[in-house]
Amino acid sequence: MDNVKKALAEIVGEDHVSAEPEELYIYSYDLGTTEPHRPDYAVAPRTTEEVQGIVKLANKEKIPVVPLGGGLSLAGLAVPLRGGIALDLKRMDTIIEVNEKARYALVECGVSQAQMCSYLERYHPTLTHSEPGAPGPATIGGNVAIHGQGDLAQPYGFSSDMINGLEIVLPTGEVCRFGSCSISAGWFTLHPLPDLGLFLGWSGTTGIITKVSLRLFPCKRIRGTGQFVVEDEELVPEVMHKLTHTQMAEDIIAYSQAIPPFTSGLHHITINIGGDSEEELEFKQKLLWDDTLGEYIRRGDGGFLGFRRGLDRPVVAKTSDWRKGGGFEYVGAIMPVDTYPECYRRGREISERHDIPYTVLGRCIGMSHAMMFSWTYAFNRADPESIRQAREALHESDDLALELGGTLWKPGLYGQKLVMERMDSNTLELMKKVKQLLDPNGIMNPGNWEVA
Amino acid sequence: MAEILVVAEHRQQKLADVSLQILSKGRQLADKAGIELIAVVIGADVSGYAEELARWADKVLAVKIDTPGESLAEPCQKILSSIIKDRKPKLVLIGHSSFGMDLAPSLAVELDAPLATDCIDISMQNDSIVVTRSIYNGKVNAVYSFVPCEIVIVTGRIGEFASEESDRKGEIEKIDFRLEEDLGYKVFEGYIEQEVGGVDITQADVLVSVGRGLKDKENIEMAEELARALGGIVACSRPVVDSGWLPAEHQVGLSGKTVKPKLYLALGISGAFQHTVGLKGSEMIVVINKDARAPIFSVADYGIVDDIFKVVPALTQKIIELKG
Amino acid sequence: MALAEYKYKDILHRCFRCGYCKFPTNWIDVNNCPAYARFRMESYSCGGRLWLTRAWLNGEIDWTDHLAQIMYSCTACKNCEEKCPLRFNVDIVDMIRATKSEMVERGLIPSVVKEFLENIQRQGNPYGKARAKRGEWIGGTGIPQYEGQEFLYYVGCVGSYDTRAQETARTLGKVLIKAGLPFGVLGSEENCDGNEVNTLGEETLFEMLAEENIQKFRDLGVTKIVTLSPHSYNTMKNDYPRFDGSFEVRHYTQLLRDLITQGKLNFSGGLNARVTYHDPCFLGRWNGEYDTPRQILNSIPGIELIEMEKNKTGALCCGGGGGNFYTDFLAGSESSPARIRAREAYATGASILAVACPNCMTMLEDAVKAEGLEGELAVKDISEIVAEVCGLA
Amino acid sequence: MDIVVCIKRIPDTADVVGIDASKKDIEKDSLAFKINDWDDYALEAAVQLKEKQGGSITAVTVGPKEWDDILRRALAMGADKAIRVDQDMVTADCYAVAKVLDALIRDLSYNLVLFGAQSEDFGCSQLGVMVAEMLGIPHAALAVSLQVADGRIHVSRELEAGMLESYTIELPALLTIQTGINRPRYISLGGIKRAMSKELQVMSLSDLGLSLDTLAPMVRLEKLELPPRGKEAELISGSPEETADQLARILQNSGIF
Repeated sequence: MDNVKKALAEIVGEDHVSAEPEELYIYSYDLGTTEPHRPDYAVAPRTTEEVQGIVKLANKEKIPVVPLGGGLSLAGLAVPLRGGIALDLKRMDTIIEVNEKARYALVECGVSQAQMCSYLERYHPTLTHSEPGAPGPATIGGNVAIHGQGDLAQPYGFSSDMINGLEIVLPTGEVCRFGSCSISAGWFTLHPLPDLGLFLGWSGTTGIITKVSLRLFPCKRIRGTGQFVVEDEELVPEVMHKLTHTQMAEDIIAYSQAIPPFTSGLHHITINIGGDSEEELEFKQKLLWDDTLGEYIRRGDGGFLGFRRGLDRPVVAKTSDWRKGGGFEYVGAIMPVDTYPECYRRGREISERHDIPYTVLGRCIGMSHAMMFSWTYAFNRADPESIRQAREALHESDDLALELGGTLWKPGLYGQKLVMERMDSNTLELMKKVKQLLDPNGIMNPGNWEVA
Repeated sequence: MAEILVVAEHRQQKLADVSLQILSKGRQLADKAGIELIAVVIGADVSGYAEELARWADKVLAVKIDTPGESLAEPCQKILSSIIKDRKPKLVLIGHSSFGMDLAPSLAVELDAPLATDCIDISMQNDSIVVTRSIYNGKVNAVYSFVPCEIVIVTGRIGEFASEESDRKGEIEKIDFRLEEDLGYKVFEGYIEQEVGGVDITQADVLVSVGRGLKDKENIEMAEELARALGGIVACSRPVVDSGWLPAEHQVGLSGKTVKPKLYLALGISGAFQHTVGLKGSEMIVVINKDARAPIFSVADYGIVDDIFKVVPALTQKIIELKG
Repeated sequence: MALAEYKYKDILHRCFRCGYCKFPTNWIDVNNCPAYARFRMESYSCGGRLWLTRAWLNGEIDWTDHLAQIMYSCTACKNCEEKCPLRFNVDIVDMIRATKSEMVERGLIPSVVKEFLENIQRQGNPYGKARAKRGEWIGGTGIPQYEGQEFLYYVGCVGSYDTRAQETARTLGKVLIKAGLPFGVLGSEENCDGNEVNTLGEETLFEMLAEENIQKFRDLGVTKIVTLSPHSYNTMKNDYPRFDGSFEVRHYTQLLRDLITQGKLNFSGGLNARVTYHDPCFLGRWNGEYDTPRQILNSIPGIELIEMEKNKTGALCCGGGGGNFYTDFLAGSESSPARIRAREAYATGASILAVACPNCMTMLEDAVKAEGLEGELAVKDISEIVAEVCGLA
Repeated sequence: MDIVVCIKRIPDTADVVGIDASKKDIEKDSLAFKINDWDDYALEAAVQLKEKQGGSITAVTVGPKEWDDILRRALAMGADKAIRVDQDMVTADCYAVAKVLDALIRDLSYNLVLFGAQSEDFGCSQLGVMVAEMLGIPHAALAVSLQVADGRIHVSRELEAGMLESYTIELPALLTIQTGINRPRYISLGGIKRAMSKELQVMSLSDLGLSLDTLAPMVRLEKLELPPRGKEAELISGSPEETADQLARILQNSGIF
């Protein structure tokens, strides 16, 4: 057994480190279309101290470290581009504390979204967190690391806007804490100490998130989803603008997809609302449906498809099975809301060009401050041509998002290059300095955000 | 002619232990029957061995041949068959070693003589020979006799006969033997020492030894934990090496190492003779095996008849507690 | 390699490896795939096994001992089929069984699995113990041999040979005698039912075992079978009909429930205890039988039945299925599934962990000892609890 | 590369309990039978050679009808043909069996003959080398590794104390195979069924020009007896915890830790 593997085994125990072809094969892929790259080791630490040990060893041996939670970013961010250590953080899955009064949850990075939902429903029914709708195994740490958004994005913004505190292992192995937790025991606020927000959106290239204090929000007794549909995509921005004006809704999403065929070309707007009483629910529905959407319904420009109680967290993994292909990947971009029509039209063209049934979705972030627009492309894992088509469509979508004045969310290598080409040189230069400062040996997820 | 002939074997400048063991047995039989004991040793330079053998044998035939590889079975068979045909000894004794296995059967065919191998006892009542063998993996002993014949060949089990001291001054006869036959069809290419990793089980005071009962490579960790608690190292029996769970340097027994630790703790080992012969010298032998009839219990000081997967974790725990 | 001949070659690629299969139905942790819970490496999750099967069969990776061990660490507990959101979920466990039979037909299986199968080929039980000893568990209990009685009481290999499970087999026999049930056992004539052999992928050996058992049952005039183990119950109920061996098969809890409701088995006393029940996979997820064992426990005066957080469709397997009670691929750590389950049972505050399967019995009893809970949590088979309250224990 | 592999059927020694009334045999009623472990390794070595170099494998044995099962197993493992000499010679000595095998193999075409180094029941380790002498071909006993190259075979042979010695031998040659040389594959029942179509030839002694009276054993079995009880091990009894506790104290008291 080579000495690096022996050293890793001493840190995490023999059961949790492997250099066997089977583990290296699995950790060389993510679920999307990214070409696989074999790591040299797969390691599953249990504690922050073990992560530190691993990172220090990696520095000594100059081996890359690629942290991953669920590994579900679909953009290849968890693929070890330069080999090294695939650092699977899912064993760090303890929910350390839920503070009812200050409404926050202190969790280890590897806590999964599903575990968080289930735990809150069971022990803290009046609290909820912004659940991203990704498959259950996606982790809290991973979601905030990529500036993810969840079903409370409309009222409260990005998941990364909901952070009260972070514990980070630096690329050189030290542990840092950011927020009130760095000076007191409480993890109740990230601000106002000097801001060192250097670890989100970097795809793990500046450090490893080991603990997150996540803001929680009131969870009304009754929660449900209303469906509104319009034919004309031009109407979507103004509908969203009016809905957000009411400040009565939670998640607002507009989506359109080719399957099932009868929905093709239509734009479904789902509006989540919640109320502790029937009166509160009715009051909100009146504001939303009658006062705001009534005019569209009366003009016949849109239809109300009913209101369903209970938040059926979307089982998005189903999309992977549309073409019986076992796979899909999407480009997510943060766009101005009024680009929705263009994003939809140009998105359909890309899909049709690559013979992939189109699927687009715009999730409102803030009060129509922005939206996360995603172009999704399913592919057949057993058919290399369909993977190639999907990959091309994804790249064209990256180009489109930037062409329409948006910015890319959790971009893969292709998207990162496009972003860096357009970024102003001083900011780019600062990024380079920050990276060199934090990661002198360049071991953290190399290949990503590499400023030339 | 009424005599007993012992074939001695040697390797890397040393007479094999088994040769001295069967020589002592041969001396005993010869004295009881009042006949002579002859020893034969074959090799490139055998004078040193001949002196040593002469302390037991009435006569030593020191046969010098110039082929590479001292114990090549083919030339030895040719030489021995001609000597035996000439002398017609009552009993030919060879060690049941790797050399013996390679040589004795082909000698028996050449001489059309009966052969009994791996015997654990040999006796002669007036000139009929009776041997005892251990069969069915040590569970049953079998006693054999031979049809009336001039020559009987017997190989003796290693470690079964005690080698007693003797300081007789036997006569040494040097024989030069030129092999006409070209041995090109079988070329000796030298010895290979098992590559020794970092572990030398012969030096350890405590050996935690595992056998087939361990069932899988994953479970070696359990034995290592116990070994660490006792400050010892892990050893094993042959099936563990055959299954690739541990390298050969950990193997105790005939084809592995002979050990003399303070404590030999055998886990899930049935105790074939090839294994027990390598551990008999241990000061204390403890056996844990769920088969009460496992032969290894017959060499143990302490025994627990139970499942190693239940006892060992508890034992490790207890030792750590007692060490405090 | 032979992806072309693999039974599920055209759906194998559809696994998205999203990871739902690791969760219990109530999502509270990520520990419900026993092999993943033990090793917490992606390769050991159900999705990992499907991806590795595809990689092996299309030549991207070679067969190794480690690959075989990953496949054989699947305990066929069907948690993945319960949780996978995709339409092929009903086939997942069989997809992994098909991978194992690809390995079996090539002779490339872990040595301990080879031992397991060869022992069954030779002695009709995985332990390799003599066939003649299969009836020794009966001892002096007076449990009758089968000579045409209404019920055949089929015990199975674990119940026949494992010392702890033999006690359960005896206790159930006594309860059936007390209830006046006309039944008999095959003793040393009984042979392996084949359920594990099937999940281990040795299809032809399974067929032979099934056909021989069916022929033997027919010759003896057997119509009704009551099994000690859910494993036997599963294969006789679901697979034997494929070899036209249709019998009325019941797991013993189903029979005891009827005997109790028909008043043929009344309790001489109660049992004041907090009890939690562990659903065996081959009774629960495989055959949807969750309620009967609970009805029995609830019918016993004094018992307070407390559910573990993960129960019924979301129960955590004890890790003994798929031959693992013998191969022990998941043993040797505090994150062995049996030890996780023992801790979960203890956390309910119950003093008795009720089981309904000899495999669960041996796995969970060892786990309770390993967790040092021996004095505080007793593992008891439901037949043993019933025997106690019938004054038989 | 044509290979002949000689195999034997033996009772599973784990079940052997006692000696029967005749004192000349063990109790046979509840025994299960299997292929001799060493022969399984010899077969695997032959199949691996065939997989590398091509050629044919013939599995042979001398025994009654029930011995067909180990030949079927050999055919399933990869042998192309099997031959059984229909004669029960379990009580005969190795010399007699060697004569039968010599007569049988002499007429076959072979480059290599493989035997197991010994058998689990009697453990004589004589047969292979005897047959080599009778066939007049070179041999090496206890082979632990072999490579074949241009008409020769490189063999390393196991000696005592972890030593090996290596030879290059001209073919045709005979090797007896030691365990550990490879890892025999599992033979599925399906494989055995699929191999039913392969040829299993049965011959008699007379087909080989032999008769029982010329094969009288020169080594005669007088009796079987149970081995004398060895050192009486002090058995520690109780539950796993209790025995572990007592043993730990014994070890501590004797200064092991």
